[in-house]
Amino acid sequence: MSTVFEWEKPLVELEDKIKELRTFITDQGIDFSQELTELEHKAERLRKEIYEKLTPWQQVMMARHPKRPTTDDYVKLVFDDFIELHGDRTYRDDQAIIGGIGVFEGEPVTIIGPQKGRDTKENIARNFGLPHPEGYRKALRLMKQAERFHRPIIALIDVVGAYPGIEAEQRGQGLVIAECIEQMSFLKVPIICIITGEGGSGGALAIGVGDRILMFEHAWYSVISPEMCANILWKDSSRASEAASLLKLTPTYLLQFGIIDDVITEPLGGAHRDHNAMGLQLKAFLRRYLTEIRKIPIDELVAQRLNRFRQIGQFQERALPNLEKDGD
Amino acid sequence: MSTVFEWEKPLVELEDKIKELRTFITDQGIDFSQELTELEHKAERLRKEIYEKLTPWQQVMMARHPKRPTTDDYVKLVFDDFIELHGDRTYRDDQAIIGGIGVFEGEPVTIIGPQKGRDTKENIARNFGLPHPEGYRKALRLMKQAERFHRPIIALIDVVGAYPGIEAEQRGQGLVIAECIEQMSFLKVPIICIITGEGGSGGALAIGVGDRILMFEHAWYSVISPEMCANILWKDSSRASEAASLLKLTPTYLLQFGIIDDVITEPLGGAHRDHNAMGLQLKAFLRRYLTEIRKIPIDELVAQRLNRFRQIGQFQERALPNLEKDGD
Amino acid sequence: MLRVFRSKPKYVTVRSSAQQQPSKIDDDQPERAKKEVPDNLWARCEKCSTLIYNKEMEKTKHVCANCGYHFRIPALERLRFICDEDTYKPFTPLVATNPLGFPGYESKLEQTRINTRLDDAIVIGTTRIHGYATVLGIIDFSFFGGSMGSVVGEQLTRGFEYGIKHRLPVIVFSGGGGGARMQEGIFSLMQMAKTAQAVGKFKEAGLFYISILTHPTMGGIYASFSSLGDIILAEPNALIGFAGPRIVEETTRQKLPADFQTSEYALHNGMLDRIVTRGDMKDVIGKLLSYHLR
Amino acid sequence: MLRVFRSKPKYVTVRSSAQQQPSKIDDDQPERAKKEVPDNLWARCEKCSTLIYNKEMEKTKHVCANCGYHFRIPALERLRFICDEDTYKPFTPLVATNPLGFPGYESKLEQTRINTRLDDAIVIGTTRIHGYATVLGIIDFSFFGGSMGSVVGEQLTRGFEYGIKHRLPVIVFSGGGGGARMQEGIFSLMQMAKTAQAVGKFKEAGLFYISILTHPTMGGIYASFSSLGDIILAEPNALIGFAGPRIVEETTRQKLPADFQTSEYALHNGMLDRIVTRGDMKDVIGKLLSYHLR
Ligand SMILES: [Zn+2]
Ligand SMILES: [Zn+2]
Repeated sequence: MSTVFEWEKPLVELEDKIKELRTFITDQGIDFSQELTELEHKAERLRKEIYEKLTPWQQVMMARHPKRPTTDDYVKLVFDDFIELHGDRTYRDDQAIIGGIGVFEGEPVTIIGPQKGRDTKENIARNFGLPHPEGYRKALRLMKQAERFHRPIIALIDVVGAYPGIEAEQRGQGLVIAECIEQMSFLKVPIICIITGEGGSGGALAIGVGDRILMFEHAWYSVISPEMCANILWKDSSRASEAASLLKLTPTYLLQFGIIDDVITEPLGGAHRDHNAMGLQLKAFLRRYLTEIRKIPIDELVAQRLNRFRQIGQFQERALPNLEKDGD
Repeated sequence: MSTVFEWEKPLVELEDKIKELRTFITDQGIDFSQELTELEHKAERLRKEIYEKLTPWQQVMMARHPKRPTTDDYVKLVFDDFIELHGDRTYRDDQAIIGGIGVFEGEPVTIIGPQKGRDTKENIARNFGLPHPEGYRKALRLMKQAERFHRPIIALIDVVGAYPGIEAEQRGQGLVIAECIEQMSFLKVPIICIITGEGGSGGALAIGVGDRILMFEHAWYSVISPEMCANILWKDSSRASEAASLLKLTPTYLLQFGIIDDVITEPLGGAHRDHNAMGLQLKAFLRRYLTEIRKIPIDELVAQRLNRFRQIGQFQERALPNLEKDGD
Repeated sequence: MLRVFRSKPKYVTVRSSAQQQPSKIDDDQPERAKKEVPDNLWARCEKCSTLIYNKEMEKTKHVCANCGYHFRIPALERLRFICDEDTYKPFTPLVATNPLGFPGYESKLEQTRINTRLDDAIVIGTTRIHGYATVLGIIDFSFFGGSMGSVVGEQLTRGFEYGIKHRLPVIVFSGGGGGARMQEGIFSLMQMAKTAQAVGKFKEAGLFYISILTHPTMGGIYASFSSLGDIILAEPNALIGFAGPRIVEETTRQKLPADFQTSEYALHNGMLDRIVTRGDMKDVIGKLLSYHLR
Repeated sequence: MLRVFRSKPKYVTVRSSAQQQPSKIDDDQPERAKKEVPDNLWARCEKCSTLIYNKEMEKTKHVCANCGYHFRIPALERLRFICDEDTYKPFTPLVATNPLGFPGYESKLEQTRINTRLDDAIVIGTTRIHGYATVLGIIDFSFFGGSMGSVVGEQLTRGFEYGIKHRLPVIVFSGGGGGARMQEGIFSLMQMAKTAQAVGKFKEAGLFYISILTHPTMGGIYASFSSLGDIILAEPNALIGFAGPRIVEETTRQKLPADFQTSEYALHNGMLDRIVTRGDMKDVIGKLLSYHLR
């Protein structure tokens, strides 16, 4: 996978030109500062043009950028200290989900999140960030531990979906997702869920029930991946781009629908362009929302959490019962 | 394995002779009633002589008698209705432990217990009654279900031990036994544990924490099987008989030690000689103790349960601290 | 008596395949329902290929007398098998909207409502079973593959809430192919949380929930309310799982086990309490209710 | 300062085996302790066979500098590595009786007490670790293989009760070969329940328990208190399991995996939170205490 997307190419070319020009200026000592300023303005305009008008499919691509920070990058960038804890105490330590205790601005929190690899070797160890049931069981175990010790939970979500494998099915992928969703809903600690990249289906929702649900600017969250949606609609995964549009999976829509609470803006051009800046941004949002929900008495917070999901859904009452009307 | 033990042979021969004589009387119409009465008296005396003075090792053999009723026999004999429930909701349905809901004298109860096979085929399916971790997880799941619905729990224990296999170790045999013991201890429902046959080590204790702990007359309960004990002491499993004596694993001793509450007498010659009588006997004991503990408020009952185990142990305070005295 | 009990049974599929496997369900495939052929005189067993006279099927509750294969049946048909006569009262009917503005969804909804004579993929109300009052919900596969959109999520949630309010048990028969109603996008996904939470509150109230999985119970239906029963039963040979078998095969490039994702496989793997035939189902439910409602 | 901190370290085993596996522990084998050779100048690493000068071993906390192999160490030695100086205060010492009248048990106890200068297989008291007050218990393998009889069970129970009373965390280092004290028969078995219940009450009180597994943690020790930590740590390459490897091999007639029942195996199988080297142990404990004691 190339790290430069097709639609970024004009910009990247321009940026390369600017770089060249700078080198030229330094090497030759000739004054091209006016030309440089002009080019830089042009690049600035282009950047806004490109990144502020991404199509839903481009959003999905951005969320999958190979240089995009992964969960453990955010752990390093945002928390002062972190001790990873392993295992579901039942079957396996699933490296596709990491979890542990970190310190956020002086206070311990429990952090969980799917973890993609940065290279092939790590990707194999981490199953490309696709969790098995034991990954969710680990997450649930650590979340219950957090509850026992009154620690807030931060769920960093970046997952295409739960792994669709034979063993995963055998060991109850569906059942464990259901258990995660149910039990997370009632935990008596503040929970912040942040979709940092991909938010795919039940595999994301399994660790996505919280008091505040935030989403990165270039993240997506959907009931089904665009590829699979296209496959079902048109038997053609390559039409994922169209499906992405239909699914309304971008933060703008999801904010509008009331599914998420806020959008965490990224450095222009995406989180991968500046990990540190992204970390600072995430930290600021975490600080704000954690402070906010810590003030709410815990029983009220849980009631609000449940009420939030209770309200989601659009339907109408039908005037006349079909059965009486249509029976033969 | 023969169904007649060595020490029973004189009795069995006598019983055979009586049977023959009866046939002879019926066939020939000759009056041998006096001889018959005499022989029957002799058999009666012999029976008492043999079965009331069993050595600890003979006790172990009785508990392992191939015709001895198994858990599902008792389920049929004692309960009016039973629906078996399966699975640990995590990994497997372990057929070495059965569990479900039964009706005892009109009231629903949860029943769990290891299940031996009656023939080779069934023994293979049931792993000779040696549970894997998932068997204990199933038992725990059903016990927690019982708690949720305020049903008493009846644990029928007949198990040489938890299965010492590679996969069992892999999937946390030790950890799951610990979890069973801990969680069973705090269940807010009345629990009666009955060692019906073998009570081997942690594999038995895992489902052996209750408010009343009863034991069949020819059952054994020990920290280690006599064979393994002999193996450790003398590197010779064939000296199990000696080890059985050392371990004091019979109900008489265990009653004396305060480990069990009562001994359920068996038909003379063992439970296998009369399944129905054994069932009635078990039913009577269950009725008595269930009535007794149902009357105790549940919080008090749990407190008593914990206190019971808290008190077990024999030790002395040492007068002078070693460290100060002996340090160099 | 409600008219539903007099409506003719509709046979779900008539196929000539003799495969030993339950029919493969496409993920999130709502098209399947179209294949129903309501007025055939004969049905062919999907498992053993026996031809069965439709009149006979009514007697056997749509189970092949030869091999025990359980045909998929409409929710309204199942009501007849489960409810005590004249006791079923439906909840206020709800119909779906089109929250994403998904192209063609409204017209397809309209058409499906006409074809199936259902409001959405769930039939739900109160009833009595062997005399025990209960909430009963049944997912119908013929409506968008039995997928859970806002209506199914809301109706189930109302079911559990009704149970809490009136101290009634809840029984739900699941049978949804892909689980999610793709056309409702994120709203569909959120119904998983909503229903799971409804179950959670119901359990907190100390009440009893039986979940019964019928062919097929997949995806978001399996990964929410239907996995959370105090007791989980299944009909024989139902397809039960999270990811669809085709997806698993494509992802792993492995041959699937012969019994992959069947009820029997789920039972073996510890995920089910029992497999219960359609013929025994009402009595088993009655028994379980009797144990839990004293 | 307690004299224990000045006592000479005793090396546990000096062996020439170069096996990659941790040494196999016989089930319920209390004889192993005899093999200790306290006054050797050199120790040979059990894993890589490197010869290590004993003075060097003190600096490395009895870890092979070449391969990281963790030698078994006496409980009193471990106290020095874990406790803040001058902070350890032992509980009232208890000694075993002979409840079964097991032949030879009393004299063997007497002899072991003399040899090990321990009262029983546990060293337990209160201490501070990086300033945090805590209850600390350490099982010592050299006393009847680190097995749990009435004394170990009672002391641990008192430890958790002390923790409840004074709102202190509890830290226990386990290292028992067979787990059970065979000579105390059923009384030994019941200590599993007693200690597990003590942990349960301690957790109900909302307090924090770290269980640390060292070579070997087997049988009834592993199947009770030591599996019930809020956090479970282990030293590298420790033997951890329920049934002894020899028993498993004899029962199954299968070749055991190379890493069978090692810490690394337990971590992979989801049974451990972390493997922590002896060198890092105190700091990791300090960190965990800091997270849980606010
Ligand atoms: Zn058929
Ligand atoms: Zn070495």
